[in-house]
Amino acid sequence: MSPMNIIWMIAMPFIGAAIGLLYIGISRNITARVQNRFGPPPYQNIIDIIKLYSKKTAITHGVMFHLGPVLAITGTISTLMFVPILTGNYPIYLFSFQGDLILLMYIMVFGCLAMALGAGQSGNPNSAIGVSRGLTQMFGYEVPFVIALIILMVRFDTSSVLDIIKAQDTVAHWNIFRSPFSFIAAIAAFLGMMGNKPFDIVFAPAEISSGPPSEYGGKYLALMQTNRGLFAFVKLVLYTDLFLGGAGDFITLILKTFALFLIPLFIGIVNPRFRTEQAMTFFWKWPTAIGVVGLVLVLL
Amino acid sequence: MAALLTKEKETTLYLGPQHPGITGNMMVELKLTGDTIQRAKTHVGYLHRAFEKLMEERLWMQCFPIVCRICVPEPDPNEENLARAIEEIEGREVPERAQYIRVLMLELARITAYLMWMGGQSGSMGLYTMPQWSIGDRDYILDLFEELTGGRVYHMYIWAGGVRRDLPVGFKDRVRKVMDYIESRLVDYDRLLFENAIFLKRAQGIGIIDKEKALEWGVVGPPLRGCGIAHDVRKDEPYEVYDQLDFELITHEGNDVYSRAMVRRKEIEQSIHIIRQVLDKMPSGPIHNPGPNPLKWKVPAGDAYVRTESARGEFGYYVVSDGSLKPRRVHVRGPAYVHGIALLEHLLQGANVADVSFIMNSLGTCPPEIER
Amino acid sequence: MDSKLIKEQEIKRNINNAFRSAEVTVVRRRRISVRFRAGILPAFISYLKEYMGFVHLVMISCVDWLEDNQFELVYHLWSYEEHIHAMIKIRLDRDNAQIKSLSSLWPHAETYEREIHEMFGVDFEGHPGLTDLILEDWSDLPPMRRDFDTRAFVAETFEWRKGREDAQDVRQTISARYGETIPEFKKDK
Amino acid sequence: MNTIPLILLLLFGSALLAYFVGKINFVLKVGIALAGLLVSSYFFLTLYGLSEKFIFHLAGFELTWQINSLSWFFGMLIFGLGILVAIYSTVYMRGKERVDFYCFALCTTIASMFGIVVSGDLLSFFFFWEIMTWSSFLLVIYYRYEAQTAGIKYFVMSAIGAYSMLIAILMIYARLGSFSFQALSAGWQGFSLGTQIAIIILFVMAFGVKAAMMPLHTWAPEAYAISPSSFTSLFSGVLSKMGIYGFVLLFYVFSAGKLSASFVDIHGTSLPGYILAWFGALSALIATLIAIVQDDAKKLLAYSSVGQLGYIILGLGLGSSIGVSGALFHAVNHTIFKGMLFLAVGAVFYRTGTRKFSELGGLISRMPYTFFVVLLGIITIAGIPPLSGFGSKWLIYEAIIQKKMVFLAVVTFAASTASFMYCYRLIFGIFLGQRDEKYDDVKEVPWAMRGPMLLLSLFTIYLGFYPYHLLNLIAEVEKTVLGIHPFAYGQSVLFSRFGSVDTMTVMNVVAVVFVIVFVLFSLLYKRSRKVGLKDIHTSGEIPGEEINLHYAIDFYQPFSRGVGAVLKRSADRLYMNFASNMEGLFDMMRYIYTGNGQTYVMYVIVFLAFVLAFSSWLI
Amino acid sequence: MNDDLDRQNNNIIANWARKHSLWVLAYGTGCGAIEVPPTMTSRYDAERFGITGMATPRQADVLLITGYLAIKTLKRVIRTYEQMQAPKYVIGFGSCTINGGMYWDSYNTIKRLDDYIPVDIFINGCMPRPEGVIDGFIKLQERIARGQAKGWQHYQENLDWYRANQKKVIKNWTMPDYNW
Repeated sequence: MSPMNIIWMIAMPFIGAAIGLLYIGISRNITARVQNRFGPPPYQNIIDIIKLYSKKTAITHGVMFHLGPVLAITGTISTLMFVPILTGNYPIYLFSFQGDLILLMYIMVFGCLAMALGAGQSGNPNSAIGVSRGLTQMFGYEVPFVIALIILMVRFDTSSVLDIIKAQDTVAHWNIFRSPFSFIAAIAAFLGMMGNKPFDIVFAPAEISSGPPSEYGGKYLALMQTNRGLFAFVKLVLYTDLFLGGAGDFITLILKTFALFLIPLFIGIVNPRFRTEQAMTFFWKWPTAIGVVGLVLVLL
Repeated sequence: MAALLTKEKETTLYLGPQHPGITGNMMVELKLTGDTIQRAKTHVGYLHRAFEKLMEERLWMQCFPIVCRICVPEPDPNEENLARAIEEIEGREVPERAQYIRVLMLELARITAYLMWMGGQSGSMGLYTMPQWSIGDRDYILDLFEELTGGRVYHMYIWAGGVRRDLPVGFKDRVRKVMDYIESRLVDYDRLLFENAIFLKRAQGIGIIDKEKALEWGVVGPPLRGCGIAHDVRKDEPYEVYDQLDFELITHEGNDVYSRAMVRRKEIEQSIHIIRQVLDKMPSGPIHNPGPNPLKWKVPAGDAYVRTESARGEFGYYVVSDGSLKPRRVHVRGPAYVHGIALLEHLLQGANVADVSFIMNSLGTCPPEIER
Repeated sequence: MDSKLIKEQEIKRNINNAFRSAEVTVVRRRRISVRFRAGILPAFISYLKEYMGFVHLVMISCVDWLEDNQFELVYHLWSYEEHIHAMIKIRLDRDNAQIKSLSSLWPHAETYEREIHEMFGVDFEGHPGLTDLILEDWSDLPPMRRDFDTRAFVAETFEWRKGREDAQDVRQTISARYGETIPEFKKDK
Repeated sequence: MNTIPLILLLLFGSALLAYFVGKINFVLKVGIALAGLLVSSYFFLTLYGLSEKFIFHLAGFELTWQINSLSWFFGMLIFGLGILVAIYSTVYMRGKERVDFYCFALCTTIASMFGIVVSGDLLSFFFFWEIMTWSSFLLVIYYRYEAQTAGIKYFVMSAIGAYSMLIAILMIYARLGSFSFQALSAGWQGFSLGTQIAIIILFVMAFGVKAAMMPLHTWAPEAYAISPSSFTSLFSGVLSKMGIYGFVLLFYVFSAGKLSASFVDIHGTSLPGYILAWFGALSALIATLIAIVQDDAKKLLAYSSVGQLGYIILGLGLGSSIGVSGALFHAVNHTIFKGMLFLAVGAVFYRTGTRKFSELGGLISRMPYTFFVVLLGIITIAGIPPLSGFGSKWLIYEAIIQKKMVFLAVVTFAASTASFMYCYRLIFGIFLGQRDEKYDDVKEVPWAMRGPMLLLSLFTIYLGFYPYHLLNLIAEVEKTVLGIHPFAYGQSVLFSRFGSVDTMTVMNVVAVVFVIVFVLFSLLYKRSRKVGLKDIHTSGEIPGEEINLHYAIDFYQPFSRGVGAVLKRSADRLYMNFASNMEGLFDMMRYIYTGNGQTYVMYVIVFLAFVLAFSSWLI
Repeated sequence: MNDDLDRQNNNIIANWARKHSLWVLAYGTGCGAIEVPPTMTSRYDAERFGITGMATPRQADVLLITGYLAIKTLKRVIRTYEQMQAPKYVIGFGSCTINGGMYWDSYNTIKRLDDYIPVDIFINGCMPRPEGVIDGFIKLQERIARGQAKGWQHYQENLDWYRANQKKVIKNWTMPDYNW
């Protein structure tokens, strides 16, 4: 392992979190413009996090409550380690030389489950309802997501993300064009994963007062917000790798990930929230149907 | 606080008083199994300021600044009611121009209330763009109020015998302009909210009021008209100059949240229509029929019940005077009193947790007028 | 004028035929007022509801006539068919205020009765739960009674900001109530 | 003397001794049982790597008891979990009635299971199979009257399985004149297609009942729920593996991998294997969906067990090396995590006296060790890295995708995602959330109960980052017994044609990141204050003592509503013959299994008549 | 611990971040709540200043007391305030929080908010216009930047005094202890 790689390994979580938070900040700005107003500065989320870290008190309900956010960000950073970030002349692979899709799929859940455990110990019924909703929705969107991944894996006869990136050498070979069905199914799942508006049933402030994190405050919330930014970044990078042919340098990476980021954002601005079972069954209708068409096509 | 008797294992969930989904400051105590509400109980009284007690200690004229604070989103029906009740007991005539101005105020207030409701209704299901738009647009009307009365929210403009100030120069044009603007925005609102597929999916079939029971349950205003029952105080018992104005009574079949939303949506158009007529027909003349010196103002003994159609339904005042300087009793009947307690508890039974705030907004529950 | 009051007069006749003791007055167009005895109120009201079309209970008001030592309960009913508002006025003895509940006729009457019970101390027989509606842990006189002096209560309970003449040291009363020493407020350093 | 009969003798002997001598006092009978187990497992360990045979003649039949790598592999599970369960039982069963009876049945069960894995011929296989069924039946009805229905169901289902097996054995004997496995695998090719199908179906029924394969699983939830928890972990962890062992025998020993010759191949798998894989996958999905809505912790685990066994069956059905390795790996994992979870739930039951989620909650601060065990258990059951569950699931997925069975893959993945839901339910319902006042002074269980659970959780961590030794063992089994060329694997790296995963790296990355984050977070921000259980944000209200804030009833109600709607739609097409929807299907199942003993007897008779009629035609 | 607090009070970065990120608890305690939506929405857009609504007290920084407090609400407000994480700020909104305002003789509303919880900024008016509200927030930001908004510290130091005042009006005291 080269020293460069080790430096990236240490720096990447911070860079990823910063980019993710900046995206969320920009999304707040864009939302504000749609809503006829000015909006906060793009770096507002970073200020929020500094403020949360500098809170003087924080309550804890016990060990799991304390470990929940820590494990969540552990899961996210671990996921980041296995995602190929840049593939150009100066690649950033971290541990992703094996870059296995199934591993990624499962290790992404690690953080979510840890978060749910932490929220569970808070003993707040709102948190429990939120977790119940979140897991239900996860079961919903994982179906189109795995369909999309299986299409890719069968099509390229590999489960390595690196090989999939390599197969998308030109723009015309990007999976968004080569396997559009897979892309549509995956992007539907992406909406659910990002938790933007029609699918923000987990946090639904007007229903269950922000759900699982409702007991979290101060430094714990800061960690969770950092995790949120980083996780958004990880997911965006993964999708870029899978469908947009990866990225050769940081500028391409930022362009591609931001373009992907805009999709759930714009859908979210103008749509209200689903009810839980509606959200779950939504994923099992059109996205799954389209995915199944893709599956049949890939077998032929 | 008299809590519900706890059955052994039902989960208790408190919605409010500190909860983003609650309209104002009240509490709904829910007993859940899963996320289905088995029983619900409304707790009110968090906003009790004892207005009725305070008014017994005030001169008649001093009551006007108090009553408008009873209902915050739409204070004008309160002033209108108190003024008309006093006028009825005294037998005081109101100049016609003042009546037109009152109608103008009431209808503008109705539009502001509906815009506010639109924000609440969509905020309750997470569509935050809608409140940003509609409450922003509401400010144009508040600016008109400010120009006319000096206050954005509380106007203290309608008083016994007429209104306080005449319209400023060019005010009518500005009202017309704002009305044109709001009318043009309605298209956007339709696209964003009323025709949104997810809104339709969530709103239809939720919060159904039994049509047969609606009258008996005391349902009034848009929820009643959302059951397809055409009753409106403006038509049933026309006050001011409503009998000289041409407007439609909106009803919508369906009994659910969606039909209530559609009633309100169409009533905005009707209100704009009324306002335009008022502006056209408004005669010139005095705006106030002055009474005695407020400090020595004694209203003759007697009682009167007056009602006004507010944005949430029938708003009634029962005023009793014993011929002294101060009122004997002013009793306020807010529509939310029935909607927010008995009806809400009934509708929430068997509903989903996700729909509590949704149903509550569709009924237009407004705690300050429940507990006054 | 009289020609406009046909419906009102007819209702007055009908009521008088059924209940002789009811004193019906036609106040104006669309308003009638009925004085009635407390004893058979539920029967009378259900007659109005079932046969006369007064299906809508607008509200129940209570007026405290301290001079007469009486409460006046006013039941406001509205007929959607005839568009007539009826006020049924009942006088109750102030010291022993008791009346039958209407909660079986209208579900929302329950709420009004709870409030009147809380604010005036009127007792409603047959009410499913006369618990607190608005106030919490209220131990004083029912506050809407005329003999409850809100200003005296306020002067005793709350402390005014300096500048008011009637400022009292709240801490004296507190220490008396809880038997504690008076804590000092530490100023900014 | 040969070691195999010695072990059997020891086990059966200690069972009888514990029963008769054990009337004297508690320590003696438990001690005898434990000692017997320990000594026999010592002898068993000496058998590692050997392949011994013990042949003797009884009533004119040649009986073979043999040990090879496959038997050793399953024997390892039996003795490993068996000893831990026995240790756990020393405390768990203390003070309960009829402990001698329990010890007897436990030892007999373990002995008969060992007998099954060492059997080299169908006759002794069937003999031990029956002993196992009976002795486990005795344990299922340990709590006599409550266990009636469960016992009857288990018995009838087992009887159906046993008779199917008997008929199959008789069919084989009629054709080959020998009971031995060798003769069978040699003579399999000579069978007609009809005979092959009949034998496979009959054996699949027999093994499917024990392995709780989906349509034959109905006994499992109730039997698991009602039997003593210490035994349940053995029941689910090992006894159900006997069904898996049977499947391994059927597909890789009896038929000796020659099924493809007689049947068509689908995606490179023989038709029976493919169908078996589908059965496994559907078991996994449907059982998982049912597990999600359970309120009883043990029933939840029972359905989860059915689901996880579905994965194993799926892996076996695929037939490729990676699939079979995955299945065997998962079998070990399943033994470990089901052992852990059932023991942990038993520990909770031991302290609180209930298994219902709606009555438990908030025990984390009272039973931290048990919580830790359950936490590791659910992580590995959900197949989340870095624990061992991920390795085996990864192998199975790779196997499916390599074979391009995409729809199978979708079903399997969906089942796996759904398993997150019941995992969370399990840990939340018992350990998280609000605690009932009556459990305020619950204590952690004694070390004799804690020890086995913690030991098992160490195993799952160990296998999570270093599965090398286990994979060696599996490769050995595949090479010597199953005749499959093992797939490539490194010290901690699993390879498939598709990709690879380095479990060591995953574990290291997660561990290092966690330690760094935890240390940084704790060092930089050390001030946080502990607040009480009820000190939560309740919208400003102050809930009284009597208010229940634990959200436990119908935890996944939105899920039930959503799934109900979807299944109703698809079931109309899929299960038209059964019922209009999935619930209807299970209702109908319930209708068949009425719980009335006579009905069951009638079913058995009808079934036997049916089977006999057709078997005569087949023979 | 107190040294630690002092050190943090003078931390410029922390105060800068606190200043620019004020999360307001969504609690409409009185009629002033009607002017909060206009403040937050498109016309006045308080989000420019980093002012956002928050659903639960654990996450919020600013408790906005929008007007009079009925005694029943006061109990909930105290509970909510105590559940917030320090540093926390209170804004008294409207004349009625200052001296009773219009409800000076009402038996059910408290007259001086700062007797019961520490107030950092008062905004007067009945009701204050959105401009006034934003001005109040900016004044609060200035105080935070100077490290002067220490109401929560006063609350800790004078807990007895505040408790005594609270107990005077809240008859049935069932509040859990404040553990900061």
